[in-house]
Amino acid sequence: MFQEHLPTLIIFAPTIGAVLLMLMPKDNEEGLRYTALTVTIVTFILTLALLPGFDMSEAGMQYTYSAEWIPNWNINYQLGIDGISLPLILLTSFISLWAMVASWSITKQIKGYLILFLLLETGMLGVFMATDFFLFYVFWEVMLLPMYFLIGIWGGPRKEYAAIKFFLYTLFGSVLMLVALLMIYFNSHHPESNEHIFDLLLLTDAAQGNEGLLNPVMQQWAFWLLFIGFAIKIPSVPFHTWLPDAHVEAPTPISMILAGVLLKMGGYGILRIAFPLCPVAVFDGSTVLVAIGVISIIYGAFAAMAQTDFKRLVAYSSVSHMGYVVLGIGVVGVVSADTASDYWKMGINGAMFQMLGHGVSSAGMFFMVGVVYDRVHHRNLNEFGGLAGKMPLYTGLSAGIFFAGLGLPGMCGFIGEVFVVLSAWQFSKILAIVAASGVILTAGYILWTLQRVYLGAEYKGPHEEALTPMLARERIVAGVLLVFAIILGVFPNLMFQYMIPSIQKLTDGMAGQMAGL
Amino acid sequence: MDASLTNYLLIGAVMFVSGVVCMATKRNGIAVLMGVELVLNGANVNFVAFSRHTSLGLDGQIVSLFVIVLAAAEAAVALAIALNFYNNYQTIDVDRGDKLQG
Amino acid sequence: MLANSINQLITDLPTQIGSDVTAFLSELVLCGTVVALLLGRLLGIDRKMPGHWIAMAGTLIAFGIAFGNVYANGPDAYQVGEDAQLFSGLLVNDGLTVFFRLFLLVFLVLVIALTVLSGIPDNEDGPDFYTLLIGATIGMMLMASANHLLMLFLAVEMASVPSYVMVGFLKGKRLSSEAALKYVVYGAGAAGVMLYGTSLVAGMLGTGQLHLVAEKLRDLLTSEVGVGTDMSTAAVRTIVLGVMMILVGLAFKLSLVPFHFWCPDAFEGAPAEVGGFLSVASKAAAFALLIRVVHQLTGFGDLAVPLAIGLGVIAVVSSTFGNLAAYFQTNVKRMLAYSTIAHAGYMLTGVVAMLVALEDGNQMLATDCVEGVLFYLSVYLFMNLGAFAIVALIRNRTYSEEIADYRGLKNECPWLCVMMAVCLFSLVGLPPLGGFVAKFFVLAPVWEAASIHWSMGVLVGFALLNTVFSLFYYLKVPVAMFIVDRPEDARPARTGSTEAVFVLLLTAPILLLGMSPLISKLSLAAERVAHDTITVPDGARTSTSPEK
Amino acid sequence: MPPTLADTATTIQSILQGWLNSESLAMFLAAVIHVALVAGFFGLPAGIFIWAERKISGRIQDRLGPTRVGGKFGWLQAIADGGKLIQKEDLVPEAADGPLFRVAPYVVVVSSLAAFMFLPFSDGWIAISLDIGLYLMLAVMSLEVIGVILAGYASGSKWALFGGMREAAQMVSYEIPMSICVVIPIITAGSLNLNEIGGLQSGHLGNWIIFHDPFSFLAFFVYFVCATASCKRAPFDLAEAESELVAGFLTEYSGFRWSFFFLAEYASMFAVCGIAVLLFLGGWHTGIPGLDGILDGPRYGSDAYVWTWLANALGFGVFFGKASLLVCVQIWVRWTLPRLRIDQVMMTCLKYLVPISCVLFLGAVIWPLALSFSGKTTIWGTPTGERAAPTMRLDSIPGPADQSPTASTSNGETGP
Amino acid sequence: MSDQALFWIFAILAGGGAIGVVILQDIVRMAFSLIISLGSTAGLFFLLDADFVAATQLLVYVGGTLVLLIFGVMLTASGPFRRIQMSSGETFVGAAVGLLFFSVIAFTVIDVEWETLDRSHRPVAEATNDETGNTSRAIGLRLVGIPADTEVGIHKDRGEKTGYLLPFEIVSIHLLVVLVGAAYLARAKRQETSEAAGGDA
Repeated sequence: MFQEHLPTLIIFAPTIGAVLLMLMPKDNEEGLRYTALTVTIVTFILTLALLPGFDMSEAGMQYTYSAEWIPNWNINYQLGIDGISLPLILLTSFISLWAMVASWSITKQIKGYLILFLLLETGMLGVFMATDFFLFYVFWEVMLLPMYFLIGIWGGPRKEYAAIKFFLYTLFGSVLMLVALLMIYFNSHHPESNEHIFDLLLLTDAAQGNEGLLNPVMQQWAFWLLFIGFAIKIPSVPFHTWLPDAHVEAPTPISMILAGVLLKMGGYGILRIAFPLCPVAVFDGSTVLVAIGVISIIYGAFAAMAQTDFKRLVAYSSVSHMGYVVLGIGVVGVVSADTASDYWKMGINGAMFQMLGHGVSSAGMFFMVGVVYDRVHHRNLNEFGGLAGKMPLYTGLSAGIFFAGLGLPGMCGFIGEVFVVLSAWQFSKILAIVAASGVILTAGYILWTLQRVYLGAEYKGPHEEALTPMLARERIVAGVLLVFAIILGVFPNLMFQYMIPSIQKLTDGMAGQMAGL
Repeated sequence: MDASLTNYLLIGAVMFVSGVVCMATKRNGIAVLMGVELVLNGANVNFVAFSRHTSLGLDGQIVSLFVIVLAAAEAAVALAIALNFYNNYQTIDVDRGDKLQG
Repeated sequence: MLANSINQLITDLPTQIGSDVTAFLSELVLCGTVVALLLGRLLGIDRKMPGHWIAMAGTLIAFGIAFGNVYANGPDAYQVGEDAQLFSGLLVNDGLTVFFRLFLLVFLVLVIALTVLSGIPDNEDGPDFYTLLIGATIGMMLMASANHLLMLFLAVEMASVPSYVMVGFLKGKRLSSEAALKYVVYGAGAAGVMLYGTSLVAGMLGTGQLHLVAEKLRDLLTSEVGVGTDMSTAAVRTIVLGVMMILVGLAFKLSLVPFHFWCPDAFEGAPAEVGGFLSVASKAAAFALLIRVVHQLTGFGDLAVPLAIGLGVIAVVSSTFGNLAAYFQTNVKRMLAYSTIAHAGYMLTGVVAMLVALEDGNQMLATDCVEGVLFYLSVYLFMNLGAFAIVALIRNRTYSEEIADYRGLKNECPWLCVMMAVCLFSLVGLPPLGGFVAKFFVLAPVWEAASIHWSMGVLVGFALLNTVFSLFYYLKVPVAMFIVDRPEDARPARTGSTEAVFVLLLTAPILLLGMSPLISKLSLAAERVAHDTITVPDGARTSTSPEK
Repeated sequence: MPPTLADTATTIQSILQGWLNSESLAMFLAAVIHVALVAGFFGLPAGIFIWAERKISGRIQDRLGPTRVGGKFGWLQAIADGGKLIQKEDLVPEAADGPLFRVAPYVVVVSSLAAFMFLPFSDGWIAISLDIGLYLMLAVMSLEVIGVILAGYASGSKWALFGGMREAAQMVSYEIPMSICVVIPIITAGSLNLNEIGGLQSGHLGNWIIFHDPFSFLAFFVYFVCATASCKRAPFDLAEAESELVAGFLTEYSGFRWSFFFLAEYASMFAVCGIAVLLFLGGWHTGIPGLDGILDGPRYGSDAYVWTWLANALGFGVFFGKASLLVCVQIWVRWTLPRLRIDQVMMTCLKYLVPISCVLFLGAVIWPLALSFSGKTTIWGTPTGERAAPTMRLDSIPGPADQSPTASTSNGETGP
Repeated sequence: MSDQALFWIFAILAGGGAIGVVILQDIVRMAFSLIISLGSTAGLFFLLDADFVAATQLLVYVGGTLVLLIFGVMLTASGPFRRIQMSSGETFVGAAVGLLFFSVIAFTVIDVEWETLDRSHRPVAEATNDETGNTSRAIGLRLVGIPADTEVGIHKDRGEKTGYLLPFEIVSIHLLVVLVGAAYLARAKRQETSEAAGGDA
């Protein structure tokens, strides 16, 4: 019973918290904060509770739950967790928890903020658990509104512009996804009743069966519509322009969520929907995917290098890092009718791990930027310098997290990048070299940044006097993130053990269709 | 007989078209209402002519009766509104009402 | 001999009329309410018992009867085909009628409640206002049940003429009187054109009854006279002309481009309460009528598809134009007016797809289309009325309906602002709000119809693009409310808790229809209705339970 | 079947046709003769009543009235006045809207004249006997107001404009109670055909509709008030209102156009009184059982025409007498009552006459029901309406074969 | 034949009046032209054996509605707006559009072969066949819900002939509502127009 309803409980625990907050008086700020924090902690604990019951050897969906929602359209409230989604669920509740801790820096209209925050968490968790396409779509959009308001109300000076840009990009992507959704729905058939379905599991089966779900032409359309929708979220060049603005304007905790979780939904969507349903199109388009990935890596890195705004730099680094994800999943290789090539599996594994690693490290990087911004109220790299002298602990933690982002061996960023580049080597050597050079570029701009911000002469910029040591709260957040960045880097199998069977199932299933070409 | 029906329909058409043109070109609110009356009357001519010449039968006459009554009701309200407008603007020129634009 | 048979008829009449009257009881109760309102004033009761109580009581009784009818007799309360005809074929009492009767009565209750809260008709004008309101509603209910070309015109007039007055209800205000004048001028013209079209159709086919129209049309086009479905044939041309004129009248009621001029002006000048009423009720009734009329045109054969494409173009242009124009508005009511134009366009796509599907013989798809439109209207009721209600309530505090004056309201009346955001985002069509599900239900069948005719896919494309675009202007209000700070010199706008509760009541269904199992309840009901509506002409009711 | 005027017309036409060998010409001539007849009936009362008003007003004001111009009691006065007015120059003020100014009197005269087409002067002496005769008559008479309004507007004078507007308001308002009152006898009679309604009221006095029930009794007086008002007669002559508006819509008129208005006024006075007589006062019946028996008596045999003509002539006399009496009452009222203010006029109508007439109407509808409880159909014993119940008429509808659908308004036929 | 002559007289008056409404510039002359047009329409109705409709047309339309309209004209026809000049461009466009529109209707209507369309039905004059044009009784019966104009037995076939009891009754409610509305607008009491009290709502 508990097992069966656990996913539902996880999704709606934050919602319940939000309703609770709604009923609380808005003057009691501390009470509100602690309630919200409790809710995120509970959610995190609930997600951890998934682990004991999770069968690592099982590739398919676990914790499945299905209830009729709109029966005459065959829309179900259908949840499930497999190896691909489980790590991301954990990441979500984890990052949300620490983002909530980081939210102590928010002072304006705290009640609304916390409510929206919790609603956002519901949406994110829902996306990772939904196994009904319609439900997936609904959850996908659910985070849109809270995010919009979180950026729009609590953001920086250009918050309005950034928020609407984020909103429009995402909505545009959603609309494309909706078209694909309709295409898929009207070409689907329930194996027994022959009615149209939204059930992703059945759709996947159909797509990988003999008949295929869509004909190749339709697959091309559906895939690219879906891909654009998801690529906007990832974000891949050329759909990335919303990201720097959104990040720069968003408050620190929201940046953490944005970078740590939201971007991953794009990659997850590709793996969960676009790939299994349109294998033929994936096969045809793999080169383009890889190219997009590589371009994102390089472009993001160069763009990051050119920034003078600290946060913007981190944002572009996200573009660059998420490029590895696209690259990793795009290195399609097929051995035989039911086996995908090892390098493809490795690529996807790498991409998944990159998502996790980046989730932790980028959240940490944004948090670190936030810490200093809270003190000096600017992010101009050219005015920084010499923070190390004033805030040694902060400098240390920052350096650790930035190294994790850089991909230093032994830290989380390394595993994903290496896996992806290695698999890309099998796919195309030139691209692999280019992608690998991205690593160097990354190292370049991150080290340069570290030098500009932390080293050098003592800080003489604005608000010099405000540079107080880190608070305990900040220390905990930074410390925990750093620790996890290291743990992931040292014990990657902690996550791989969950992912590998599911990814194998995914790729092998797709291989069947591709091999027929 | 058919020629005759056509004749009536043509008269109806003349009235209808006159009414439409009147509605479209006149700026005076009441003149526009006159156009409306013409349009309704054109339709009425059609109905009565059809009533005489086709299987529509008496239905046509009854419809035209209702139309006459409804036109009266509509005219009453329209005039009340037009007078109200006049009270507020001291003119009945529809284009003078330019507070609402777009 | 003849006299005897007439006597016979006279004695038969009561029994026959009796059953008709039972089915018509809700409308009659509303008529009685109108009389009661006037008597109340005459006898001076309105001092002790304000008009809105009488109106509310009457509406609730009417709703009780309508609902009880459905509830007591189960889902088969209404009949289908010939049996459903009332008053010797002037009206039909089928599922569509029942649906819209309940729809309009619920809506009327909400509107009356809103007017009580916002106090736009003061006690003195109350009876007048509610008389007009109920009178217009009766007309709209007749529109939904009209089965005769005369009733079509009569119902449209009954719905329109009181609306003209309601738009000009603030008679001392220049804007209001101007709005009323523009509305009446355009409205009367459109009604006239529609009547002329009616006369051509009725005359050509020799009948006024809608189901006979369809029958005779089919006879005519397939008859040995050799009329065919060729536009070169005069008879066909005449009918097409007539049908187009009828559609012009309906398009006017639906404020579709290019017959939309009145809409922004009327809505801006009218009190927000009236705007809310007109934007939902008259649109719903017009859609009911449109579905009926279009449904009769399936005999058109080859002409149906061009007609559908024509309507489709109108739908696209309406939604695009509405959204574009709305962007430039500074007045909330005016913006919402343009938004109603756009939404009419969205819903019209459903009707267009229905026509295409019917022409293809795919009744199941046509059912889905109608279902989508019905569902959309149901959600639209709450989201649009909610938006207008909030505009009205805020106007009562700030005396302004400019978006600029909504700046920073979130601190003053957080509930209203949140609910306004819910309504507006639902209008955009964002999950998990009802607007999304509604849009999905309309657009999904249209998309499926693309396999019949490619143009339907274009319709969906435009609708989706418009959805993205509509975000720009809908967002202006939440942006003003939440993101911008309140100017120093702004009026205080604190609202009471009654208002908040009422607004909550209005917006709760939007949320429920977006994510609760209620969706399935409503969509099943809508599907039933749609199923019966669509399959009627084939005679017998195929099955009592909808199959899918 | 009594020969109607229309029957005669057919005869005239057929006679002419025999002479002329030309259908259209014969028809045209027949129409001319008809018009002449009707115009005669139109002009005659007007002339008489103009003279009568002068005499009566004179007596009321304790003077003699016209005595000098010709004949006994100055009976040539009206003709002399007419001659004078026709000779006068036809003036159109500069500010006036010429064409409308000129056309207005014709509208008034034509509508007033047209009303006489539907008025039966005796059983069957009617130009056009229609099932909707009364309705049409009221319709035609209601057009008179348009002429007045046009005259008021086209004169280009504010007095005239005010007069015209007052007339419009007054006419439109008073039409309502008047129509409702007219409906009451219609309910009793079950017909809109004036000839039929008149014919129903034969027999004793109790058969007159005015005595049919208390509601129709009251309705007569309400009707008469409204009818007086609709003729713009004092005390409702606000459209002219000499003391306030100079002469209202007549201010700018002179000469024969001016006289047209008066001709029309007196003619319509007679017309509305004629309606009153037909609807309430027994039409051409005397109310004396024996005499009415002769009037309605059997008309068969070789000399039926002669008897019919004689009876009709007698009926005509009775009818004319009754109507004249009512006109005299109007004249009497005019010279004894002061003029009302315009707001009083409107209030009288909207606040009193309309509710009263509505109550009367309701009462008249309920009356037969109430009576049926007592087991009777009328209070007087002889049921009114026996002669031509609607069902009987429907019974008399012939089969589809025996009538050709050629009929026109100019020589509309009565029932077969 | 005489019908023909009368027809042409009325037709020319009706059509001419209608065109006059469009062409004339003076609002009162337009009104008069409208009266001529509608009055002649009544004449046409007589020719079409629709006496009752014709009388109603005269009584309600010409005698009531138009008087009301003229009343409105007089109340508002003041000063410079009485005459409404149209620019020649407008006139031209109006005329062109009107002609175009008319020709569309005319060409659709003229070509229709009514006989073939209506093969199974007799014209109403033959069908009713009591006194031609005396349709008031049949109309009356229809209005109380008894379709008795052709033959009474047709009532069994509900679809073919319609009784009009419902609209007859329901239109009374409509008229009542409209009356209330018009009276409300015309009522003397006016709401305060003070900007402070009401804003520009």
